[in-house]
Amino acid sequence: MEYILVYICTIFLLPLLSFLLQLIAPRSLSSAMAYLSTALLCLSSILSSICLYAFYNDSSWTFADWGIYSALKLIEIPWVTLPDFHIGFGMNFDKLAVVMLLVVSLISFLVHLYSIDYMRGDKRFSRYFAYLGLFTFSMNGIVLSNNLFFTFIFWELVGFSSFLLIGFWYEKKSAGNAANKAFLVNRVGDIGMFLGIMLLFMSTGTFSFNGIQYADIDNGIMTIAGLLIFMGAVGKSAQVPLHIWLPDAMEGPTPVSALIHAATMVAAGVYLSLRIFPFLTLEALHVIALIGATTAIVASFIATSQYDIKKILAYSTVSQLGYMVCSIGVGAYFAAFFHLITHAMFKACLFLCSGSVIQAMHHSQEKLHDHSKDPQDIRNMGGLRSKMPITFFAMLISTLSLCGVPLFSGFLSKDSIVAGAISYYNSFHGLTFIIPLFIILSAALTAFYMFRLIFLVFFGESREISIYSHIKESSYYITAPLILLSLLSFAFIFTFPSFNPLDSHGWFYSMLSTVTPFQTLGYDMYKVESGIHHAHTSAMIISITVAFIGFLLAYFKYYLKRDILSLSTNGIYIKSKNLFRNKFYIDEAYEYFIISPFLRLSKIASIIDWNYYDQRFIDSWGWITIKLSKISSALDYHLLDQFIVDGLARLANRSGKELQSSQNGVLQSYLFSGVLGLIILLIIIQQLG
Amino acid sequence: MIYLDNILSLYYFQSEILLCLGVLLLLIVSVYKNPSIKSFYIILSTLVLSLLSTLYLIFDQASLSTGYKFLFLESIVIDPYSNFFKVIFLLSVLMVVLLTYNNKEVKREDWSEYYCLILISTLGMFLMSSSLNLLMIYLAIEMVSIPSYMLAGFNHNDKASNEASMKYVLYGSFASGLMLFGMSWIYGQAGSIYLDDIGVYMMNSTQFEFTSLISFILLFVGFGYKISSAPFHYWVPDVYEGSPTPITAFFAVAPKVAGFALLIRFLYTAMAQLNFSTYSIEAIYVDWNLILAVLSAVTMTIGNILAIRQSNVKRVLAYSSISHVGFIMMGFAVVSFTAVTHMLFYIVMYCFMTLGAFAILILFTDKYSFSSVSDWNGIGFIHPIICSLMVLNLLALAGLPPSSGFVAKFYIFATIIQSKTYYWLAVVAILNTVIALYYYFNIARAMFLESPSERTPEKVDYITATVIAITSIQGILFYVYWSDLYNLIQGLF
Amino acid sequence: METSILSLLIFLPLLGVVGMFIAYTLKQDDIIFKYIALLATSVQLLLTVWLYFNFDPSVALSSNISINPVKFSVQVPWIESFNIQYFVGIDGLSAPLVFLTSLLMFICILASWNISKHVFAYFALFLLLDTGMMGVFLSLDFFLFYIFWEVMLLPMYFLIGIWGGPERKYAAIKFFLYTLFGSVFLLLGMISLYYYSGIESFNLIALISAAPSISGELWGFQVKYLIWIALFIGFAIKVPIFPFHTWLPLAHVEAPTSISVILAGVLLKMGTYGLLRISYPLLPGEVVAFAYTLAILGVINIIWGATNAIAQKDLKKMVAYSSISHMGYVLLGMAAVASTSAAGSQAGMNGAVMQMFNHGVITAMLFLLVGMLYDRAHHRWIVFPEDYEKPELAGKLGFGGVSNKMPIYSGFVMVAFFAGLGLPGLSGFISEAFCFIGRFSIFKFLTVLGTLGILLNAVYFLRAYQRIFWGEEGASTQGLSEISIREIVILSPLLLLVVALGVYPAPLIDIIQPAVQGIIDTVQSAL
Amino acid sequence: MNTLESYMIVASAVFCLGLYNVMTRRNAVAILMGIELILNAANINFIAFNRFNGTGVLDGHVMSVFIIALAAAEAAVALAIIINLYRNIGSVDVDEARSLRG
Repeated sequence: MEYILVYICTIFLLPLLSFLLQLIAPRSLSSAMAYLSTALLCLSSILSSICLYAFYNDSSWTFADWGIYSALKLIEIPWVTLPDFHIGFGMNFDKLAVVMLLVVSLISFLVHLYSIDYMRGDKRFSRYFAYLGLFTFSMNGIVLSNNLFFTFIFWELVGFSSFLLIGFWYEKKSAGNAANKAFLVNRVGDIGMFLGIMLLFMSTGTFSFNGIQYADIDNGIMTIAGLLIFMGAVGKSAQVPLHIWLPDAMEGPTPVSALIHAATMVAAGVYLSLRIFPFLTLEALHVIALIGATTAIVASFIATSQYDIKKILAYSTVSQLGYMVCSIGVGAYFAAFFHLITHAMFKACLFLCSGSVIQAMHHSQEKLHDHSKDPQDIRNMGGLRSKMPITFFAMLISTLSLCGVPLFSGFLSKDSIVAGAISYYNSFHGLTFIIPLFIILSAALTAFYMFRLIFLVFFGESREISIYSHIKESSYYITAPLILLSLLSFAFIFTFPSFNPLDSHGWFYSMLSTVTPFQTLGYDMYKVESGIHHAHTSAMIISITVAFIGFLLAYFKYYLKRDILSLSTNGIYIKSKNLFRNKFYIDEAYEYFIISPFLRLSKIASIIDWNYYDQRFIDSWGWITIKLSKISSALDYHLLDQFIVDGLARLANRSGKELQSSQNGVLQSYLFSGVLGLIILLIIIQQLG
Repeated sequence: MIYLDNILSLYYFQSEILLCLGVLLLLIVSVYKNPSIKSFYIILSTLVLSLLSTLYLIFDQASLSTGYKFLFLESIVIDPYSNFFKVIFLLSVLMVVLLTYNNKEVKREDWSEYYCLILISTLGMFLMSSSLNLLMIYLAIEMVSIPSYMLAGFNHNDKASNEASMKYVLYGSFASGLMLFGMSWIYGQAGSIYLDDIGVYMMNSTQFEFTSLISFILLFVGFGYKISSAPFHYWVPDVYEGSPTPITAFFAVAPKVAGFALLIRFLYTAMAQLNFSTYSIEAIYVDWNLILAVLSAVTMTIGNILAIRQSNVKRVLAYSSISHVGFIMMGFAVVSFTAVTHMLFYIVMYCFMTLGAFAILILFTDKYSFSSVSDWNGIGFIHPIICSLMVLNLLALAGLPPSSGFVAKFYIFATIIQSKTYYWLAVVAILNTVIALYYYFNIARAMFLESPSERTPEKVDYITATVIAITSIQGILFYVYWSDLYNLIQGLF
Repeated sequence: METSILSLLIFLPLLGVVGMFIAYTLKQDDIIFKYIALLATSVQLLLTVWLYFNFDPSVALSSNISINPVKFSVQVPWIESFNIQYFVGIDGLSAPLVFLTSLLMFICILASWNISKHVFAYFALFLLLDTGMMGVFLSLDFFLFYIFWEVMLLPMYFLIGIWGGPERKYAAIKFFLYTLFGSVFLLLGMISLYYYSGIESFNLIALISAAPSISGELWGFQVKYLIWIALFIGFAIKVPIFPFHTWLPLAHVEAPTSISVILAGVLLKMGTYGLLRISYPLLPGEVVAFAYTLAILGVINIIWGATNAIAQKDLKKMVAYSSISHMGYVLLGMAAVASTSAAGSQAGMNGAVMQMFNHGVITAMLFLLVGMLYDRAHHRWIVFPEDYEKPELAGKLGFGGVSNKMPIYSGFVMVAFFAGLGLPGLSGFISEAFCFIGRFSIFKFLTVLGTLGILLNAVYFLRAYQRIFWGEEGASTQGLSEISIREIVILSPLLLLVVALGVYPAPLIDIIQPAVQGIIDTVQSAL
Repeated sequence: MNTLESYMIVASAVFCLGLYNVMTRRNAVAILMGIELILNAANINFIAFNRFNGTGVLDGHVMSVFIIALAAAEAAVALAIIINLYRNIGSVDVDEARSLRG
């Protein structure tokens, strides 16, 4: 099986290759280069599926007896070597990694394909593909790296490439702002992550996951370190309170949003949490669960009142990420990972669909030469079902899957998360009921806002007839990925050969479970697992019903246009709607409490530093010393050594003036001061001698 | 120790005698019709001859067993120390004389008397460096002073020059009066005018006597006025500004050095008890090292601080010379042979760099009639080489590498720190170094940084150029290698 | 070659000056001076490259070894009467900086190719500066070190003062006085070491063993401690460490481009180099006692520098403050020497030395880039102020959308900026990370504060980048033209270094590691 | 009555007079006279000391003789300069001569 090794390295390096090629390629070849890098990504996704297949076929669910696995573990390129301090880049090639690898390269490939048409004619066409390559490369890096240090490195690189892609259309000021915001907010998380890494290193002496996992560390330190590293995840996966960057990140091209801000990069946070899961403590897990649940509910509330199609999807992404994080928190490890994968598929599909819709709108506006209408605003759409059927069906399927309707992939993962939440409540009771509550509530909301989207965009009659008339289905470059991804949102893809993937015989679960130590610091995984088993049926029922309720609400409100219980006139309803539309005023709060005060501070600081510290402070000292020097002219020179050069100069200058008056040209005064000096001298000596 | 009677003394007195002959010749020549060139050659040859004879004596002594000759009934000593100073005097006077050759400030027809006066005061300096009793000291000081008064007022019709000489003469004679009064008291206590007898008396005087303190202070007035240490420095700036520039250069170097020669000898023979076998100091009387430490701090600080505000370059150099005196006096704070060595080293460097700076100042004052710093604007790119040499001299005066001035300052600091006392003096001194840099580089700034004012570049004559070269190049020379000079000075006692 | 190469490195520029002088006396055309300077520096660069390949890093000068320790070192008595030697040598600590110096000199000569005012003086002074810097990095005799240290002041004064910006005279004299103020304290410390150590020698290697035995009190302090303070003031002003930093923004802003490059790229490093080469091995006890203060100062440098940088409207001033902030990282790393965990101290110290080199490269790149922008637009405002001294520009808008006009240039800038804010894969990150890791092992809380710097650095770099290179085209952007081949040639070696060392820092670390280890051992013997 | 103290008192008195004179008078010639007084005070001291606690050697006398001679020389030079001053600024008041200052 040695070929696996070669494959992995190939998968890892192919995107880098495409990045470099795109950089050096001349502008004339750009379209050809685009095809080339798409081909490269295609190759890498094929290879990774082969790897996955190899794992899948592996009868003994572990590679312990499989030489190649340990061999792979052993590969470590020494990077920095000091006597007692060593960092190397090693590959952590286990099942978690291989599945993730497949997801990343597959979606990246599809997005490449999609972008060929979507980005055609852009003046930085090849630069765009270069960035995509860079991103995919660093994402693979995160997936494969076996130590925290390199995870951090690729972590930052992912952030960098996302920065580049968000700011891709930098002529728009908003794009630039969004890019900076994304980078800086991520930095906040990364600082925490870096501190956590350092803390772990100081207490275990290693960066590698295995090393840390098997080191025995004090529980308190472990909690702090775990939470600090999780801060990184909060940043990347846009959890409350650092979720603010993700909606703005939609300024980037839509395929980018699909790849980075829906499927892979934002999931990196979850992936990291999965990696560090074995050494997360119970306390840490509680916090994580709470943050996840809060994110899920907050984001879905906001999503219900947005009109920008991409913003809606963005917030739904945030809430789904909240799901995953929460399910890690509650200990439903595999459920989280499973949801990561299913979500990657259908959310990518949703974004690509929205992209196709937006492009259609845009093109028709191009034809009309009128750009007054925002092509992303769902209020300008409607009735597109007949115009672009493929897009419609793809979107419908992935929506159903997102809402967790049976027979769709979302159903499996989501309801296992709900089950996990419930079992979590069963095992801890007390206040923890809010976790399942939030989860379930946001499940209902999810169904509501997604169908709101569907109804407003595809059903009813269009509100902009002129634009509507020129709409037509997108090309195959765009629809092909849609079809493929919507296929991947069906449940049966994940469920053969044995029905429920999540019971202990399901392939997915067993596949992952082999790499998870069941006895973590905090959790007894057996307990969680059995809890999930018991909670399973109830979870299924609950999630289906709430989803259905959400659907019904949307149906009445946006399809039948019925004003249920005359809500629209209800004051509380209006208020809350405003609150949601303004995203709970979180951005404003940051602006008001942190950013502008700090900028003011920095201005003040610079004024202090130059106008006061350098110019005034010294003056004042000079002035004081003149006074002193008048008191005693001979003995206060010690004070000088506290002074800064300017002070010295000014002081000297001033006291020069003082002394100058003694040099007044009158001989008498010379003689007199000579004698006076004599007497002073005598006195001094009397004192000293 | 060899004691010689008057006749035998004459042999060792030859360099002084040569100077006297020079004076006589000049007087004779002055009655001729136009004596200028003749007198120039006369003084040149006189100086050279007496330099040769001094060198001859030095090597002659080296061949003899001991370097000490006591002439004229122990009133004068010929020893390596005095010979060393004589060489310095002769060299610096030679430089000054050469500088006046193309200078218009001193009229050619007055040359004979001008050179005459310079020679007389040179003779006085010789005596200052070698006199052993109070009488001789007084005579020597007066012999230097009286011609200096006349030199200061050499341009009879120039008001400034005249005022300068008036101040100089009154201040000088007043100071020497006080000194004499002090001398009389010392004589009264010690019962002798010979320095070593005074030393013996001081050793035996058991308790701290206020009278001896007073008399020392009064005596110091005389010396202090010669070396222009505070608080007796007031005459310096006015006199320097008033007198013709070459004479200022002369004042700035030779009499000061002579004063130091005298002061060091006086303090180390009369006011301290040495042990030449172990090269150590047995005792110090009336804590003069403390007094002088305080004075040096005051002197250097006053000199620097006042120099900052000057616009006239001559005055700047005057004040800078005061502050340099302060730096040299730091050496008195520590009473040891190393201290003396380092002071002498500093003095030599001081002579060279001051002469260098003055040479260039004289040149420009002569060619472009510079007075204030702003006149120097942009001259740097008209005379690049000379101005770079000026920068070198300024560096030396400020005591920064790459220049000999740094080495000198380094040694003075080393003296203080080696003594492991008087750190406060070191701190004051380094702060003064920083201040000093400021006003020295005002000149550098004017030369290179300011926008050039349009001037027609004048030709630089060869004699002046040579002098400038000789005096400035040593700035680098002794910076790159000074070991031998140091050893030479160390070998003086 | 073996014995003469170091002296050659030091005095080659002087030879260049002599050659120029001859050419000057022969009334040659200006261009000849440029070529002579270029020749001298390029030969020097070649020599350093040769040195890199024949250089044996395994010996650490700092560790307590025989007086004539390593390959290439030369030791001849200079002033016997005062036991001053001409003693030069190279080890892993100085080697990277020597390489950096010669590289930057070469680049700066190229960068200042279009100097037209007093060409001879400019290049002569530049080469003199080169001699000074080389001497500082190579000399192992404290006296020699001090002399070269001071020699640099003079050329710097004139280079800033004659070829600088509007405020140049003030900047020049301020720089001069500030640094002199520091170096006189250095002088006191040096002489005190000479006498108190009891061996009456300036030989740094010999002093390593002698200096720790210094005893005695002065004004109620340990003399050793006072010496440390004196040396520290001397070096701190060069670094510059917080209370002594105000000369830097002024000097950097007023100086012509290549001078700022040298200032920020090499001169700042001499402060930290001096601390590592002299204060650390000679006064280990004081270093340990002082480590906490050093750490605090480092944090202040980082935060204060970054906070000020954020507020700057002038791009060059922003870069200047950023280098204050970046030197703070070096201090962090150096503070880690007192750490009890071996890994921590090694990471910190190596990180510090790496940071010295990397920051040299990065900041040089930044200043070059700023200079190029300035050459084209004749101003470098990030946000264009209304009260701009040039009336013809008043009211005009600033930059914006430059990356459309100058894609290659903006690519370079992006790399430089992101290297500055410590993006992994570029050289800045690894050294900063190491400094943090090292410091974290001993001062947890301070490190947490310091990590704020990571964020703040990102803030000002990104803001500046967005305002200048993104958005719609501003009025000042109109006239801009893409950078020339010469400029690309100037920049690309630096870019190469930044990327290469970011991806694989081992070549650098393998050189510095043994020397640093020597220092660590010496210092930790006092723990 | 013929004791050292009495002579010393006289000398000190003369010295103080001279000092006072120098300090107060504006006339250059008068200042010169004050200086002469100081010198003479020194002379008195020398003679007195030589007479009372001197050894047989006549150092003091010699000293005073020289002082007298030199005082004369100095006075000559000083007077010449003062006359020249009078010719230049038309006055011998030292306060008039204050063009050099600062």
